[in-house]
Amino acid sequence: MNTLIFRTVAPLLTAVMLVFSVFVLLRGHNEPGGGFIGGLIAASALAIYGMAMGAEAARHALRVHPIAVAGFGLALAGLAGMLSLAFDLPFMTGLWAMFEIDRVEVAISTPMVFDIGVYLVVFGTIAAVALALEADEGAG
Amino acid sequence: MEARPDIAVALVVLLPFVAAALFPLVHRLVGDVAGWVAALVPLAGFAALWPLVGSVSDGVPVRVAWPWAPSWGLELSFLVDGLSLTFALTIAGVGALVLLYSGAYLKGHRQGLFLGFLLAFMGAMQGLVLADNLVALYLFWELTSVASFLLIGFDHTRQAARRAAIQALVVTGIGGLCLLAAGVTIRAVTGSWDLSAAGSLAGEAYPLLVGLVLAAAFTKSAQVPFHFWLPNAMEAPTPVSAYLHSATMVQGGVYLVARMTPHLGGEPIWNTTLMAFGGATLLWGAVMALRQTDLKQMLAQTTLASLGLLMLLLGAGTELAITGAVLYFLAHALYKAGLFLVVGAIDHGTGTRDITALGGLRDHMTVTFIGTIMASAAMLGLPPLLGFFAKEEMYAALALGQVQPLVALAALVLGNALLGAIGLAVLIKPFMGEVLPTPIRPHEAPMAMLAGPLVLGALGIVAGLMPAQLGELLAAPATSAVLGDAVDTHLKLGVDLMGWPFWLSVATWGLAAAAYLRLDAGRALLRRLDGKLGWSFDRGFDAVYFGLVRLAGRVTRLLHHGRLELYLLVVFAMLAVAAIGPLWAMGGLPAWPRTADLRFYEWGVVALAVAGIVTVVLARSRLFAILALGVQGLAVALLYLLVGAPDLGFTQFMVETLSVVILALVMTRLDLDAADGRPFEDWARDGGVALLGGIAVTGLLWAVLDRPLDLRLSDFFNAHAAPVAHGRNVVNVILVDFRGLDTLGEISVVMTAGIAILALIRSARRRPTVADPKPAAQRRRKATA
Amino acid sequence: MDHVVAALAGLFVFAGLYLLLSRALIRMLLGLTLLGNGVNLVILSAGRLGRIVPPIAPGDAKVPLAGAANPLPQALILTAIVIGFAMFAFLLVLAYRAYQSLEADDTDRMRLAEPPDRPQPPMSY
Amino acid sequence: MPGVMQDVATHPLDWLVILPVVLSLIGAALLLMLREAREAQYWLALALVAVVLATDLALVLRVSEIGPVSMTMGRWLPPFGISFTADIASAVFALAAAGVTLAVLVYLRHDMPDRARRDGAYPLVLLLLAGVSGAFLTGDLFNLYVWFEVMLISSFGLMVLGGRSIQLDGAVKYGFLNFLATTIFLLALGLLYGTLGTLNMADIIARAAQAEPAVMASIAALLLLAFGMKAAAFPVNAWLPASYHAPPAAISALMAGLLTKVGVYALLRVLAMLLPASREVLDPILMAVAVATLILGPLGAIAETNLRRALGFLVIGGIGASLAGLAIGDEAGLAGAATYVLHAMLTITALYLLAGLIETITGEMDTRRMGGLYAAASLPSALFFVLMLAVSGVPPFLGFWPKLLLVEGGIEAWRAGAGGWALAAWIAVLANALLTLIAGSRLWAHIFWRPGHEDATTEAPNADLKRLDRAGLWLGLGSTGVLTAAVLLLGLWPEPLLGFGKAAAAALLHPADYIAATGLEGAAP
Repeated sequence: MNTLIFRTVAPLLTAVMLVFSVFVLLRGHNEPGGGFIGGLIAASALAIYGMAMGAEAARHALRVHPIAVAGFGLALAGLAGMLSLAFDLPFMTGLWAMFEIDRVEVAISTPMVFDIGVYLVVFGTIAAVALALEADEGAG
Repeated sequence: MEARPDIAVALVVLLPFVAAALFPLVHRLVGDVAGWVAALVPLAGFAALWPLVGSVSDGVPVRVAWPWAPSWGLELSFLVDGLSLTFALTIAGVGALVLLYSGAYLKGHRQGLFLGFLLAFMGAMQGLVLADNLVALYLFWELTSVASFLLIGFDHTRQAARRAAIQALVVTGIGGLCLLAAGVTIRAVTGSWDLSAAGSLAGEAYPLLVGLVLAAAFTKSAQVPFHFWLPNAMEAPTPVSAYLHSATMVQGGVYLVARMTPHLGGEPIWNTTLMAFGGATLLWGAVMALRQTDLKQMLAQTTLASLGLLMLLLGAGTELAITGAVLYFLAHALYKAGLFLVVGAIDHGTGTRDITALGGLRDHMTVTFIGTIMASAAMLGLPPLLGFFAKEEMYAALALGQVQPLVALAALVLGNALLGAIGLAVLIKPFMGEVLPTPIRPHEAPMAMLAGPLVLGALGIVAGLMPAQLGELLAAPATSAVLGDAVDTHLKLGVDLMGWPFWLSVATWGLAAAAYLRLDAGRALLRRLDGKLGWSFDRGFDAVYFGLVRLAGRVTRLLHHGRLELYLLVVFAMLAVAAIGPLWAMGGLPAWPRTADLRFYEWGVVALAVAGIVTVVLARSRLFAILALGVQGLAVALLYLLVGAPDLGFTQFMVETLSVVILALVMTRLDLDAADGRPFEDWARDGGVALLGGIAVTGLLWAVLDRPLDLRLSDFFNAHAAPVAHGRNVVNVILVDFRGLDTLGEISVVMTAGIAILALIRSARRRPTVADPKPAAQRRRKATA
Repeated sequence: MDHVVAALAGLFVFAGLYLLLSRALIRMLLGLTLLGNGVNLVILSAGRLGRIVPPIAPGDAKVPLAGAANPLPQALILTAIVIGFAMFAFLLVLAYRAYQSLEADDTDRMRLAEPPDRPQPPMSY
Repeated sequence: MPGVMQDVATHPLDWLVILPVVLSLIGAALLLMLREAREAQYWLALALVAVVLATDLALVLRVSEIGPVSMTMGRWLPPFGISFTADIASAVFALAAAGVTLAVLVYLRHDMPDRARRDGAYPLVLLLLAGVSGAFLTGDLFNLYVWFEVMLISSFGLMVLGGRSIQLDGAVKYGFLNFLATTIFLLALGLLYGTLGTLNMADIIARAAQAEPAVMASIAALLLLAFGMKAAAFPVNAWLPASYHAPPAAISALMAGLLTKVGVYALLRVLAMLLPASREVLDPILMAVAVATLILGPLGAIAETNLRRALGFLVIGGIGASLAGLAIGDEAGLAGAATYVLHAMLTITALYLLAGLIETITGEMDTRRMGGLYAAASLPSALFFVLMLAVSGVPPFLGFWPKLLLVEGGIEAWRAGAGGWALAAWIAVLANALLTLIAGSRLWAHIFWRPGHEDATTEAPNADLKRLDRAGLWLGLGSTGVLTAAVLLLGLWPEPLLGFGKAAAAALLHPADYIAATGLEGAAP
């Protein structure tokens, strides 16, 4: 797999896929998509990078261990739900803040943060497993 | 001093447990005098109980209760009446002497433990006889069994001791469970946990109750055919035999029968059963005692006989019989405990307990001899000892009657005579005649060990000299408690030489002397018989016990064979039965659906799915199977799109693709057998069960589809997703908002799966170690490289 | 249409169960996937089927179009698919590791935890 | 917004119902982010479980004060949002689960292979606790499925920690059979939704009564199968003895103490409270299953020579007792089942922990090669003796009271004309007690009393015994001792236990408060 072409294209492909994954994540609330699919795409992106450059390089590019990313995602999702404690509301009550930037209405909400958490968990977990399998392949 | 019954009961029941828990520690502090310290505990109990005698003998029982589990109507209640007081005083009194004795009998570091167990047993026994509450009664009943288990197995390095302990635990355990069932039944019938509130139970469930109570009593008091554990229990150190297995614990069954007599007694079934089992045990024990040469075994068998005798008397159920039983209980506790202690002293002083190896000890062990004289005389029932009055009373009770009492009377006389013969043997054989060589040069036991037999013997004499007082203070109140009816004492010092109970006594003595003279011949005869028989209850227990173990092994092997596919087969069969069984049984099977209004492309997708499934199942090569898996996954994804579930379709597509990729990746690393190697009958069986499962699921689903679905939830989601939750994709809004908690759990699953998979992969990387040889797959790959 | 999908679900279940009984770990995993799909289809058709129209409020509308599919089963199935995938991945790697360690993908030969030659219970006290 | 969202402010104490789950989850996430700092991981995990324990305790107090506590997530009206509803049974079970987890964590400190620690033992323990707490506290049936899966996958992870070959074989059986159980649960859920159109437990109570009985009975049978597998009821319990002895002892202890109990809880909740009509239909089957499980469990324990495998069979016997309570179905029976679950959580966990210590001391897993512990290790002996009696239901230990309730329930049901099945139930409970006592006393005689190996011809003491190190003494024996002390104290002073049993049974039989707390009383017919 480690052909020159693949090694050249892979980072580019990874970048495109990562951007696409974020797009899928963000549009999920209104169109098909969402955190899970987005996370899967992002993880695939990292896996492709790992195939091309080696699992070690991919992990290095991420700086932190992917499973820690998953942990962060879960913590984020959980804390997003906890936010409503401050407002005498039940767990996971959606809190919305609307901003207008450049005449485009932008909404920041806890469900969105939650979905980002989903994205991170899926990304982190699948990436961790994929990289570990790739590393195992290399070692075995 | 004002009598405080609550404090007295707490002291009597609770203090021994506290002392037991602390005793290993106390023992370390006080060392050699531990026995003396331990004896203080029952003495305190005795002193605390004594002030209650007055009130109780006046016919006023004392009830003490503490809240225990109020929400379940449960009180920790105790009742001090004539019966329980008689038992409690005996337990405390004999207990003090046995503890004292044990202090000298058992030296070394395990003494603390031993005395602790004895103390705990004493608390349990006191609780048992004092308890009014049925739950408490059961509790203490079981505790005596537990303590007995620990004490019988005290010499735990010997298999015989372990066997005896387990045997006793199992046999008395069965009885205990019967008692529990009886207690709960009584509560169900009367609505109260308290026995004193029960009244007569001769009504609903009476036969059941009699059966349960007698089963409990007969196992505890070692009645034939549950008797075999008691002789084996002699594996325990001698003080245990003296205390638990003659004077107190085994009397628990007798106590229970006496306690239940007001509630269950009076019916023929009760009386006849008791007299039959009691009589059988009396004769069995008396005869078997003749067979023994080990002094302890002889005494154990006579204990069986005495227990049978007590059951028989309780079965007779008249006032005289019960007074006789009370007196006999007291006399027996005094002389039998004394005899066991004497035997312990002989064992201690000579190193043997074999009656044929002992002789002429009277000069070397004079004090022991005196103790033996007193105990044996009581066993023979010589006047003016307590044993005599007990015997007179029981003969008088059965003298005038019909056939049944006459048979019982004959059994009594014969039994008493044989017991008397043993009494003579224990007295004469070791102490008279030639001095025989023994493993240890005969010497007298220390004072602490002699105090027991002497005091107990003296008490027997004193009690015999004051029968009127004894009758007034204990015997009559106890009899009243058993009869549920006040009675007065009629006991007085004196021998009615003209009364024919006396002449029956004379006959008993004569028979005893005759039996003693023919002892050796009788023993030889019995042994020959036994050799011919080749079977015994004891061996029967082994057969049942190991039969159970063997059965357990066979059943467990059968059910837990370790073959996953058979485990799965059972599950799938259950699945099929569960899905369709109730539906079918209750007549809810669905009608055959009439129309299938599918469009052609929908049919196409269905066909694709079917094709994928069939290929997966039939594929001869794994790779082909995995590709087919992808096909069916794709078909399902398409189906999702067709029914308006794009999110599902996309996700399904992604997941199936990933699955196929990973499967293919793993496949390349393994070389596996391609074909499904099931033989035809397995193939047919598996296929049949799977087919049933599929049909059952479809059938149940069709039945569900026959009725309209309430779409309230989805209507709500559709209506409020965009306006309230600010999302137009209702499915996504459900996932992150309406049912976000599901998703939180779901991502936890994903993350956890990641951790678990990483752990698996890492553990693979750590290999190969010395313990785990290199896997074949890797070896092969290396070879080809 | 519900009934046809229900029958298809039954077929999935049948094939899944059959493969799960095959003793070969890889085949069992295939069976698990099929069974999972079958169960998902059961949920889908139990929630009654719609056609093509997804439960998404179009552009400016407040609610999905009339006749849109039932969204709740979809959400449930999504959760189930993800969970099922996580389980599948774990069991796959487990099977792989088991093959490596035990040199067997046949469950009949994997008898370490319950070895076939288990000792008889001792006949002693 | 009326008709859509709740208008009243949420009481801060209502958060108690969700916090045990959320705290455990977030805690696990934090531990994962701290993955390199293993020492800090341990202490943080310990602190988190302690906090969860405190939360559960507060929840128990709150529930006993005001009745069931409920919170519907996202402020949506029930049954549209997911409700967490805790009645006394949920709250007390959650408390016991946290307590058991804490004890096991303390024990883990001294007895855990280092590589297992590196592989994420602590996050997995927290995730398991989250799953178990979620399963106990949730008021939504699909949500219950999700927590079942959380519990399951974390137990998978724990099961393979360390990765010895025997663990892999055990995990394959455990994994496939348990995942199938949850799949069957999911199947039943789909059908249940298709019939009733709701997933909220309180809502189901009202609607199930009006649904077609035959369909409901079949769905209930599927649920019985799924939960029965989780609970390890005969004949679908093979996974338990196949796997529970494979992982490190502390892990076995945690799983044995928690997992099957969740299955029993689900059975109680679903069959006794949600679908009582279907339970009545299934009663004969339930009773037959209970009797078989009651008898076959201890028989397995008698047959086994692997200590922890034998204990696994004792777990199964206890499950039978709980099922018998459910099958009896009256107040005493259900109270017996509920208290039995509590008893089993404490006693079984302690027994497994002790088994770990015994394995450390003897260096063996096979009872035939143990021996001599009575003379060499007096404290473990005392603990084992107490626990053995407790598990056999001998008073005054904790195990006695559930047995008493079960016998009482059985006898009362029998007197009330429930027929031979009720008779079989209480006789089987007593037979189970006897067989368990035999199994226990055999283990006692072989491990403790017998001086040496099975085949040893001398009575010389076992020379192969090792001494516990300081950590083993303090942490290992300490955690086991605390659990055993609870077993003893709750046995001596049973009022809290029996009070709980009565309240739990009443709540299951009369769910009006539960429905009202969820906020659905208007929806009831």
